[in-house]
Amino acid sequence: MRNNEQAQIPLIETRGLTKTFAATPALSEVDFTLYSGEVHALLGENGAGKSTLIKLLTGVHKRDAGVILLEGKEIEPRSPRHCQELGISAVYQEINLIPTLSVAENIFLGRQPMRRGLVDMKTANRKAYELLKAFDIDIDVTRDLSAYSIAIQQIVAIVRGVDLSAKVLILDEPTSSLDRHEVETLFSVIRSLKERGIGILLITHFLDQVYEISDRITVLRNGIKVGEHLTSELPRIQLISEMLGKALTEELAVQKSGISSNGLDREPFLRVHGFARRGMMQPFDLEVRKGEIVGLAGLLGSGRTEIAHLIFGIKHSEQGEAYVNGQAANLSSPQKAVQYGFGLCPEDRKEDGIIADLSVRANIILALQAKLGWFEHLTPKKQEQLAEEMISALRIVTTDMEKPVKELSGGNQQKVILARWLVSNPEFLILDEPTRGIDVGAHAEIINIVKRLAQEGKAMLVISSELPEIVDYSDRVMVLRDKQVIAELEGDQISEAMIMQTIAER
Amino acid sequence: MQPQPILQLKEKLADLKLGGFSWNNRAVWSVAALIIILIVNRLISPNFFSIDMVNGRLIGSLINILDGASAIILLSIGMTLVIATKGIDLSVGTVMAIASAVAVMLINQYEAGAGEFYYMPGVVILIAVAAGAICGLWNGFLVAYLNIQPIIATLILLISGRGIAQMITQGQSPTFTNETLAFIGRGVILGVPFPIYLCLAMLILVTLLVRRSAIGLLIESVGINARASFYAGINSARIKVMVYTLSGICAALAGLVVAGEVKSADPHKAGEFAELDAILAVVIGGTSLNGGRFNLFLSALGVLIIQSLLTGLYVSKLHPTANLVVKAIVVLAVLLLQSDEFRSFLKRLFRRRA
Amino acid sequence: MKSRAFPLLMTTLVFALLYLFCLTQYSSFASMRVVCNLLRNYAYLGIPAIGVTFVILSGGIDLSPGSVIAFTGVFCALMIERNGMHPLVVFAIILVIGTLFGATMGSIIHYFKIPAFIVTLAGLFLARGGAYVLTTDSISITHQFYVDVSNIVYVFPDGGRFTFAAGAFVIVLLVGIFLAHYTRFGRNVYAMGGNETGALLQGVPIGRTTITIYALSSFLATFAGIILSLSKRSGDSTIAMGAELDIIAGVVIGGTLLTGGVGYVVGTFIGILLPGVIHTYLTLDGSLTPWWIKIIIGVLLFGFIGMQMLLSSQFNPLKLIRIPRRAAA
Amino acid sequence: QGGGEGLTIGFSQIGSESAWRTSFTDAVKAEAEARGINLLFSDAQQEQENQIAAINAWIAQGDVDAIILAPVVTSGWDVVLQEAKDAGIPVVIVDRNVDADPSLYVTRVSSDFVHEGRLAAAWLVQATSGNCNIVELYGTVGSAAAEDRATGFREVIALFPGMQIIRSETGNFVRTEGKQVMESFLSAEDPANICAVFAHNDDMAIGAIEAIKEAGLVPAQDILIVSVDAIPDIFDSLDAGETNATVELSPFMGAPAFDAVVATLAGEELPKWIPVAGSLYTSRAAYDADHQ
Ligand SMILES: Nc1ncnc2c1ncn2[C@@H]1O[C@H](COP(=O)(O)OP(=O)(O)OP(=O)(O)O)[C@@H](O)[C@H]1O
Ligand SMILES: Nc1ncnc2c1ncn2[C@@H]1O[C@H](COP(=O)(O)OP(=O)(O)OP(=O)(O)O)[C@@H](O)[C@H]1O
Ligand SMILES: [Mg+2]
Ligand SMILES: [Mg+2]
Repeated sequence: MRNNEQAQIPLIETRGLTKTFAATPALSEVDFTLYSGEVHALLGENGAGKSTLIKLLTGVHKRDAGVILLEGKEIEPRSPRHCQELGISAVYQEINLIPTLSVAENIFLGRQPMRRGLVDMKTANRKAYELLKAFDIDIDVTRDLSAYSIAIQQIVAIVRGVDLSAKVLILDEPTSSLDRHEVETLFSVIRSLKERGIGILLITHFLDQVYEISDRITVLRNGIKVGEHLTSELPRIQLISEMLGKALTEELAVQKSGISSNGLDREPFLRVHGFARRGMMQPFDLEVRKGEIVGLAGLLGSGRTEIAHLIFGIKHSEQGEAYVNGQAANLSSPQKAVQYGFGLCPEDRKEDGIIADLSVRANIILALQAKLGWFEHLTPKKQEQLAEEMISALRIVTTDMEKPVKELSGGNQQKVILARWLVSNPEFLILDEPTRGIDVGAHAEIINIVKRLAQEGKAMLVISSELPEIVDYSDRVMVLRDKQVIAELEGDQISEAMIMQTIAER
Repeated sequence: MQPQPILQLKEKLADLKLGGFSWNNRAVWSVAALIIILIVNRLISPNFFSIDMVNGRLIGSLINILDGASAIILLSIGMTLVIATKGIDLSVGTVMAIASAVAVMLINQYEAGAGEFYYMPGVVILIAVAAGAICGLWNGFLVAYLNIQPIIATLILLISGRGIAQMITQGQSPTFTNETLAFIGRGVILGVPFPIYLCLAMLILVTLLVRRSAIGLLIESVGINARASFYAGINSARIKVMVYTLSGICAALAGLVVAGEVKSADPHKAGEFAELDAILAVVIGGTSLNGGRFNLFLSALGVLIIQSLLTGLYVSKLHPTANLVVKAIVVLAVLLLQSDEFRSFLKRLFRRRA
Repeated sequence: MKSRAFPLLMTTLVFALLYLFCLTQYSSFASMRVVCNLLRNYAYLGIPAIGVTFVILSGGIDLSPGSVIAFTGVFCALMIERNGMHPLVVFAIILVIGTLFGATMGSIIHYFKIPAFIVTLAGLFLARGGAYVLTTDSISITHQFYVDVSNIVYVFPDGGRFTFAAGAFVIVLLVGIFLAHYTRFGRNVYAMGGNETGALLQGVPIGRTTITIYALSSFLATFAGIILSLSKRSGDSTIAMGAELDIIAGVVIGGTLLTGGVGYVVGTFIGILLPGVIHTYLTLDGSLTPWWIKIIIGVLLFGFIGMQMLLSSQFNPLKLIRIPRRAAA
Repeated sequence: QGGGEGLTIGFSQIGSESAWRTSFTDAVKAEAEARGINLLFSDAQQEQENQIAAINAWIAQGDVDAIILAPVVTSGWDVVLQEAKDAGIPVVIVDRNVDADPSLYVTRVSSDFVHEGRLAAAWLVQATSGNCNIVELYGTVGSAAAEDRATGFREVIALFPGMQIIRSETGNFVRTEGKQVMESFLSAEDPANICAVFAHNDDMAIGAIEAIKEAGLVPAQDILIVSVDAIPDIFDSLDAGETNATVELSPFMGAPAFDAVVATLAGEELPKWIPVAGSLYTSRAAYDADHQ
């Protein structure tokens, strides 16, 4: 089969692809090939140029140099639309759908089924429902996309991309918000597309998934292609060192350190009793002690994000009470929560996280400044110092701190938001999918930061779809199902198997 | 057009970093546009740049431009901040009318001999400004707490504010003689009209207020992404109320300038369509109507561009029916000049020709 | 029921309540006379408002319709009365000019990335100024074709006059609804307004759609100018002054969000007629001074929007309650 | 006094764009009250469409006896006047002219903007013996008042080769703009070369006076000033010797309009135009003498 592929004309081939943004070289002289019927993983650190490659391929950005060939013929991608017509469809990293259109309309935007010259929404709705059903998603497709969680939105984007793909399907971090079940569904879909001879270009930071599904791997580093391998021939260790340009050192590797059982006897920093909101979350209790990491586990839509929102005051709880350090607390808005020393890294970084046009520096100091108020102004010098510290502490890849944050790669944007809260020196940090879209190196860094923060005595509430991660750092795990807390696991009870079992129990 | 000197100018200006006031690309092209318009004016009217001293007062077209622009510059200060939060304030013109009506009605009581403290000129000015602040507060309340779209929220005051001003003066256009109040619009210090000082003072004051505090950053943040700002713990409602209130205050000052200029309040026409000029200036100054980064001095530059154009029309012998067409063409030309896309389009066009 | 339509429903409900109130005060509100008057008198605002609805749905804005209406009227009057051309020929010419005018504005907005507000403001100046330059005379049109067309009317038994202008309004409204909801163009407009980058990445032809939207808007404004010129048999450079604000207000009152992506063409219909109902009421009352009329229009507008907010989900009473609490703290 | 008691009359006013118009509205209302007429007042806010809508509403409601219309523009009235006529409601035009078929309305009680322009020009010709460089402060472009005053003024000065308009620019009938335009004229032109200002209304003239004073010149002496409207403020300027003449635009059109309504309802035939006297005044005394 492999020889077969080599003999074929590549589906897509690029030669000397180069792109520079202002002064930032994002991609230089990249030669890349994708054959039909293969899954090709494009890997690299945050900011390596993966998304840029895709945007050049699909005509979102104009390339500075290089040629792009589709089935041996040179093409000039003008716009995503043009590429769709050529048979190339892409699911971009940030969910770039239309929040104000219904789910079905998003799936069929630009290619709505027509009946007697009219857009036929009935058929579109039916088809959309069926397509989603294949992913085990049973939702009202006539509702606005924005009504659904980021995970559902991601699946909608994938469904659209898959349904569109004629020759090439490009997936930029499609699984970052998905739980294991959805990922498996996606992979079975990918396999069937593969059989139909479609070429699939996949970007992901989950190496397990790379080895599970891909046939070949191309590695980028700082915009340069550093390797191309058959997946089966590339050991994981070598892959990582190729991506990072150095071996994954001890310090970077996830420490499998035993969790400090120290927190449990302490006074709870936050105690929530009976918070709930109709149609959103059943009543729940929650305690987080200083120095303790509480994990929230559950399937998509089980209500993890809702808990975070209710505690942080984004949605007002209709009942129950909260105590911070034993004192009754009013958590009716983020402003108040911030004053109590709370911080929240939201799951949707584009809509709820970054202030796109502001600089990296401004984004980093924003929460601290909001906390200090209008007139306790951080001087430019102080701002620069704080930003500097964070950029180096979190290894944020940016040319300088005055760059608008929207020009950073996805993973680095995520780090900026984390930095925003770290700078505000919170006592209690809620992290909703903090490692979403973060590369292997940084992934380990962030987990280490989470642990270090706990050791420094901060209370932590972490939401993640990656069970191993939750199991690794949590002192306690609350398991959710259907907007309800169904169990609380402690100590030895915390294991992937136990969590899965709890969720599955009826 | 000679791009060479402009490009050099651009580099020189880029070196200047005046405390948060960075010259971006746009600023350079705005300055270029202003200079071109002034040069054209000079070609039309040979003594355009001449300035004489008459009775201790500087007289000349350049002074006329600054003096004539002052009311709109004041408006543009508040308008810039409002637009930076992704809002818009259509009511500034009527707030001008309300403030001037309030001031003139009160001051005439004083002139008629009323002794209460609230008829004293200084207090009257404060009351008029407070009236503007209340109007702004109302707008801010509708926008921030009732979630009414800014254009509609301020449209309500645009319509009914005119009525309120007319009600205050009972439909008349009262005149006054008090020199203190008149000073705001026509006073002269060291030969220069007082409104010019007022504008400069407000520009500097407000710039200091927003840049030496966190307000400027928070305004931009709310304007760019209100949701993310909310998540970051910013009280966006309070920011919005503040900018609309400030806009009301600026409008009130503009109203006093206009009233002082001719020693009367015109509740019918004072500030009519002024909101359009203010918005136009803010956009020429580079603040996006989608909110975000702003620069008060560039907005003022935008006003000067519009006012120079108007003064150019005044000194030209063109029949007034052509005014609007000229204005449309010049405004478009200025904006095209500022557009990177347009300039690279021109470049491509020339290259193809060559 | 779709939740998206809820605000529209509430708008309709509040409108109906207001109309009912007027009815209890003045009997004629129950007749087709008032209904037909509303339709024919506000057709000149309603027709371009349908076009502006598309513009606003796409996230843009168009300030030029009022001026385009005036220019059209003056152009028709001049060509027909002074140059002796046949009205139909003139209509064809001006519709092409108008559409090109809009397409040009759309192109400038799209290709040179200049904000729509400013481009169309320049359009406003240009069209109005163009009308002045053509002539500042107020010209009556006496061509027989005009007389014939302005006599096209269906008279209801109670005397209500459903004129061709009312008919044109209703037809444009129906076509607008059809375009918005049953064509790819319409759905692309919604998509652009919802998230322009997203729409681009999903393959919506942004450039073509933008240009079409502004061309459509100016086409409808020109069409409204023709309708107005036919129903008054005249052309004057000062008419429809400030109509842009009435139109935008109508669109927004009808529930379309200025940020784009959300709204209904039918909503615009109600939003345009609402001020008409208020004016009719105030005219029949006739006891107010000019300033009270302005104040009351503002108050009613506020009341209407307030009710709309209160009844639909957009309103968050919690925000209000927080004010006193904060003051106490 | 006057008659018309018990009548219901709709009055469609142009708007409330100036103090002069407010006086006009007040005068009509006061007259209606004095006569016991039930006046329905409608403010069109400068829009002809609003006036048409108001007339249609009155026709639809069907209980007005007559309509008084102050038209915002001259053309475009045939259709709605025909409807009023068909409904049997007489219409009296006030203030401005319409070019509709005269059979569609009872009469028009109006001043004549063109005539006002002519009066101003005639005075200026006399005062300067036909030799004068004039700068003109134009009203709002396109408005009937501005266009007609300009026309009338030009008709007269065209007869005198020594008289010419050297500059003309709009001040939109507003004081501040009148001042700004005049400032520009004074700096663009050698002030000694400007012999007179013709302002389309008194407000702009008052603004121009300010500009002239600021430029160190003496208004009404170095530069002659003539304007239109005869608002109270201009008489203060006349008293102070800062302006030369104003043409009256009488706001008292209510009484003749109501008289016309009463007469036509009584079946009388009326002339199609009842002119309202407008004359030129150079002093308050002369004006007072005319308005006893
Ligand atoms: N629009 C832009 N303007 C300026 N610089 C940009 C822009 N888009 C990307 N860059 C820069 O190009 C580089 C590569 O970015 P890219 O988005 O391709 O990274 P990536 O490999 O997709 O990373 P991640 O895994 O974090 O998504 C980064 O340094 C980024 O800052
Ligand atoms: N599998 C599903 N089928 C139908 N609806 C779902 C499903 N998953 C999520 N939803 C919808 O998405 C909404 C938001 O889910 P939300 O993101 O808040 O949950 P979560 O537990 O935080 O999940 P995650 O963080 O993984 O997205 C839910 O209210 C639900 O209506
Ligand atoms: Mg990326
Ligand atoms: Mg979630």
